[in-house]
Amino acid sequence: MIKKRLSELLEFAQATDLEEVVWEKDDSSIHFRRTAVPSKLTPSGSPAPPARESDNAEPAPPLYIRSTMVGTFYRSDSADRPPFVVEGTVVASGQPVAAIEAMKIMKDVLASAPCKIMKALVANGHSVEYGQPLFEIAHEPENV
Amino acid sequence: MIKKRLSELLEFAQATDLEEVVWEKDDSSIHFRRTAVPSKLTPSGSPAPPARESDNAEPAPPLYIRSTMVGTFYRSDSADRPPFVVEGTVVASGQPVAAIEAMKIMKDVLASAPCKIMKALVANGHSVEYGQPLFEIAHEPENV
Amino acid sequence: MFKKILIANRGEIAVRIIRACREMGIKTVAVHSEPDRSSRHVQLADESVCIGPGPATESYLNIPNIISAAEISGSDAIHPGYGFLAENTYFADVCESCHIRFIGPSKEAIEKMGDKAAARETMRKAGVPIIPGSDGCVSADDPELPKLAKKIGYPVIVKAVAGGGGKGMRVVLSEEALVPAIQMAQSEAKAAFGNGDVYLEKYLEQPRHIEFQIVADHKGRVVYLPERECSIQRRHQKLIEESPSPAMDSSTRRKMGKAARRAAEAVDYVTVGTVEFLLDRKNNFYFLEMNTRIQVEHTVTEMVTGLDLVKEQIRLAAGERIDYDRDDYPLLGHAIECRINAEDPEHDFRPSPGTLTQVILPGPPGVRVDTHIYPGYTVPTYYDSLLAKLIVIGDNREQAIRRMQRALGEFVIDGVKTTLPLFGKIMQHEVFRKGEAYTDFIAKYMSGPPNGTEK
Amino acid sequence: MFKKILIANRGEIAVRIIRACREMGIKTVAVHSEPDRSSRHVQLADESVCIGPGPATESYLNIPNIISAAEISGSDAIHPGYGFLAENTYFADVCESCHIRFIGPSKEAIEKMGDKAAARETMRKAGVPIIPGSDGCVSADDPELPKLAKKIGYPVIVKAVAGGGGKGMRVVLSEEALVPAIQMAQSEAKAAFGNGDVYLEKYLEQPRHIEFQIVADHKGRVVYLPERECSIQRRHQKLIEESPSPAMDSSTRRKMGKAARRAAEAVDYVTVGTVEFLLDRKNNFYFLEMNTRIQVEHTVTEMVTGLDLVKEQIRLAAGERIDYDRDDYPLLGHAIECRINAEDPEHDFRPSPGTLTQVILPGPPGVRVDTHIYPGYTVPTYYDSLLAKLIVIGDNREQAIRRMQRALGEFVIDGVKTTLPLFGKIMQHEVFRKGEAYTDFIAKYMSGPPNGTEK
Repeated sequence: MIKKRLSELLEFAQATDLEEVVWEKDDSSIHFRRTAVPSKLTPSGSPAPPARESDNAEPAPPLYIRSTMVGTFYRSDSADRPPFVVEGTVVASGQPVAAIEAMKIMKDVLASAPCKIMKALVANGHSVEYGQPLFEIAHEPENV
Repeated sequence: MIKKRLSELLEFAQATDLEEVVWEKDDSSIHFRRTAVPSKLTPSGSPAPPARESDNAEPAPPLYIRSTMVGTFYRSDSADRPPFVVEGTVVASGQPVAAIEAMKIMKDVLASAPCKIMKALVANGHSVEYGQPLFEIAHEPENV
Repeated sequence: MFKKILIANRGEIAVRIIRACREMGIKTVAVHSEPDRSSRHVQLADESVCIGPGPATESYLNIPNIISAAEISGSDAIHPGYGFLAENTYFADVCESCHIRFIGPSKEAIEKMGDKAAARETMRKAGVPIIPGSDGCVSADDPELPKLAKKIGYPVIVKAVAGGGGKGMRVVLSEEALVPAIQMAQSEAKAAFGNGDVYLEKYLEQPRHIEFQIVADHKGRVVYLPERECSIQRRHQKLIEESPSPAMDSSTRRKMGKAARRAAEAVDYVTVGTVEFLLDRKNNFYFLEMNTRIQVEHTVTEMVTGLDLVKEQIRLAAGERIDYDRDDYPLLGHAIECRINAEDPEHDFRPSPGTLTQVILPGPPGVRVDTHIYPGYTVPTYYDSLLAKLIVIGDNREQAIRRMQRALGEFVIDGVKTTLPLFGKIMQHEVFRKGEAYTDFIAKYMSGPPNGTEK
Repeated sequence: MFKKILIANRGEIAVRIIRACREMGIKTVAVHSEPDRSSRHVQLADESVCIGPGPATESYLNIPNIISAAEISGSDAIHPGYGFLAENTYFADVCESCHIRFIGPSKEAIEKMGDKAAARETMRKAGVPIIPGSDGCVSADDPELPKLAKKIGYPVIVKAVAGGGGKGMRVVLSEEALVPAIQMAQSEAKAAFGNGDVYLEKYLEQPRHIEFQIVADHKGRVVYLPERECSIQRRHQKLIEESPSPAMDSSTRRKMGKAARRAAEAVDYVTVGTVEFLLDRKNNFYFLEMNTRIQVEHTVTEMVTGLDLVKEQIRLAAGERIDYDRDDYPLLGHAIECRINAEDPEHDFRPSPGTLTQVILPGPPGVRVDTHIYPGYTVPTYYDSLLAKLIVIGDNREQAIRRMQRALGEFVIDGVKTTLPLFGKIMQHEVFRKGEAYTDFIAKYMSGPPNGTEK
């Protein structure tokens, strides 16, 4: 029961830039904190439906890491550093893949699940909106 | 060729109150005259599609004698006379089935094909519009 | 006042008339052809009567069925709108003999203004300036003809007495072309109108089309309203109308308005009507014709005066009097109208009938759309291609043009080709923006496809 | 003048602002939530930025994403519309610190008018009549309380300092109910606003809600426009607004207009705003609050004055000056607005979201529809239920009511329940037609379902 609640809350928080969530009901409570803004892992299309296993022969829709912010997109955290990821990079859950600057503040974009970067969709320094696909990715189920 | 033209012209004229039609082209001509305004014999629905033989199991749409005029509908040609037709009356092509008064002038409504009157749809003295079904009818193919 | 009015028309003007009636508490009867069964005017009227199949000759011009529809519905008046039977003296006469009020002027007034040569003579007697020309019709073999044409002064134009829409018209630049032009115009007029009579007139180059809305009651009171300019035409069909005219000064306005009033008085005109003039570059103006009906572009005058001309027309036809008292009605701003047609401007304006898959009208402020279309409506093939009149008002002409550009950009009509892109092009044309467009504007500047080489 | 404006809003007001910008030659940036992706304001703007998911707290109230959208789009100003962030001093402050012009008054003016007790004190000093009441907040255990209430005179009303929308309000008819009412209001206010402070005021029976639109420039010039009456409300939500008020005479109008001007001057108000009053049956009026933004019902004032208030607001925010010079703006007619909501009036006005299967707007003359809806549009569940503002103008109130009835009858919105039938019922109600409706009208006369037992 608590686990279900927790994952609900986490899912909600992951869609926002909340860094701390407290939930209280009757005598139970959940409290968690996150260190940076992770991105949602969703198939294409908007509003994003939940990712689903392909249960028939249809090709699975592509998976993306999407922006949860509005701002300027950077592949690395400063001009003289290499990009966080390139095509083919396999990343762990919570690993930074890019950064977005908004109101003079840089925030890392984190992978919300283990995955492989298939394609970068936004060029360095371009602006991005909420929900915009940043990277096309593939699941890395062996690491889940 | 001429027969096709003639039936085209006749069909056109039957949809109007034309009493005389002359058609000339090159060295041929068609000329015909009608004595009164016959009604169109059409299945229900608007605009009226041409009647078609039922070529499968679907029930045929009902057939109607429709008004080609706007005016006041009468079942007989004067108040002290019996109606032209009643349910079950079998009429020949060109036989009057009712009268419509418009601008103080009475015009007979004529059957445009042999048929049997199944049901009168408009009460005596009521007003009718163009295309309004006046009688539901059945084909009388043996007389065609 | 009338209890029930039958509207012998369709499309946007039928809708417009029904709205006026509803606000006046008058019941309405729509008549319609079979393909117009689900038209907006039928939906909005209190009652409706189907009067015939698609072709107008069998429905909207079918006088027996229309009169009979008025009789069975108990209508005490018929509003003819514009086009169809609006200027048909026979129809006005039948209405009268059936004791149904025809909402318009007397049949005598329609008649006098319907015959162009007679109208010209009436105007001459009333002191309304007319274009120099022949007194009555001319024949090609008259030996005095070249002298007459010389006296009028070339270029001259040959026009059909029974004409309209450009048929039976010929411009003649010099004497050697005169006789052939008359002969061609005569045979064209004969074919089009069954009447080959033609007359001669001075041909004005780059004239403006200026018209005055007049309002007249049964007591002989005639008021003129601010002018409309309708110089943007394509083959004598108006495309854009505006009020006031960018070329008008108040002294010319007063002179022309008074001439329009004299024109109306000369035929004992009652209800609303329009006196059309040509205005040359030296502010000379000449009577063109009088339209004895409500016009498509009455909306432009409504926007700048705040009057409701259709209600006025109904009130005056019912015998009420004009209760306001000024000519030179104050202007509330500058209004422009574009007639949006279902036509393909990239293919010589051929009609583009079909079903509208989406319609989103442009919105306020200062925007008015008179239309009968709605999403899902099917534009029939039988009638004129007018889909909507888009009218804007601004504090001045520049603001009105900007607003029109904004509104044109918002207007969504999917499913048929429309003239929307053409108007976008006109609105950004320097000549139009400067107010320097004459009746030759479309032919001169808009002959290419609207989304042609420039981009 | 601004080069590019970001509109931090949605729905009809976002569309309205984009139209004004387009006519002024200013580029526009729409922001939108995910479910609003195919909204009309997104379609009409030059650019758009998605700022978050459906819930307003994560999108239209998401200040970082909105400011960031302004930065990445290079917008030099933000128009907040009404609701959402329009009266949020923190947002106005962030805009300023990011060098983006907030189109509205200074954050100090918003602040002074946002705190009701402080606003009341400011008004008292400025000589604007205020409702007799406590100076500042009261507590239930103050021994002076009964004396104060007696001095004010029963009935009195307890109101929350931070309140709005009827929460934390209690009417008290006599002394014995006073203390419990204050305690209940305090706990309600605490729960709703996080601030339990309440104050006392004289309760007016059958007051009219009268408000004055004011327009003010940076040079301290303040103009008031003709009043609007907004007495037809349901649970403090306005349903119908009109201008002029049927109860107004020119001397009261001048007195109230001048008081409104003093109110604006007292907080150095700039751009457009509205001073709300209650007017009792003896023509006494009392300051209610000042709305420091463009209002839903600005349209009614636009209709009767011919002004474009959104353009004025933008011009004034850009530092331009008022270039017209009269108060007592001449009235072009009588205007009435109905707010058409996606609500089911037969089931206690519960929201009725869904997809619109057909939309046909009512048409001219004298009809204006401000809306963002179109056929196929889906009304989302996240936001307020306003579908369209239907505004009419007539020569007088009676004509305006008839026109509204005509327009309501034409308006087609299929797919959701709307409040259209309710307005039809109000328009034919004798009390409304006589201009005798007070703020209790809906509760008193429209409590049953609109198509209820009568019929």
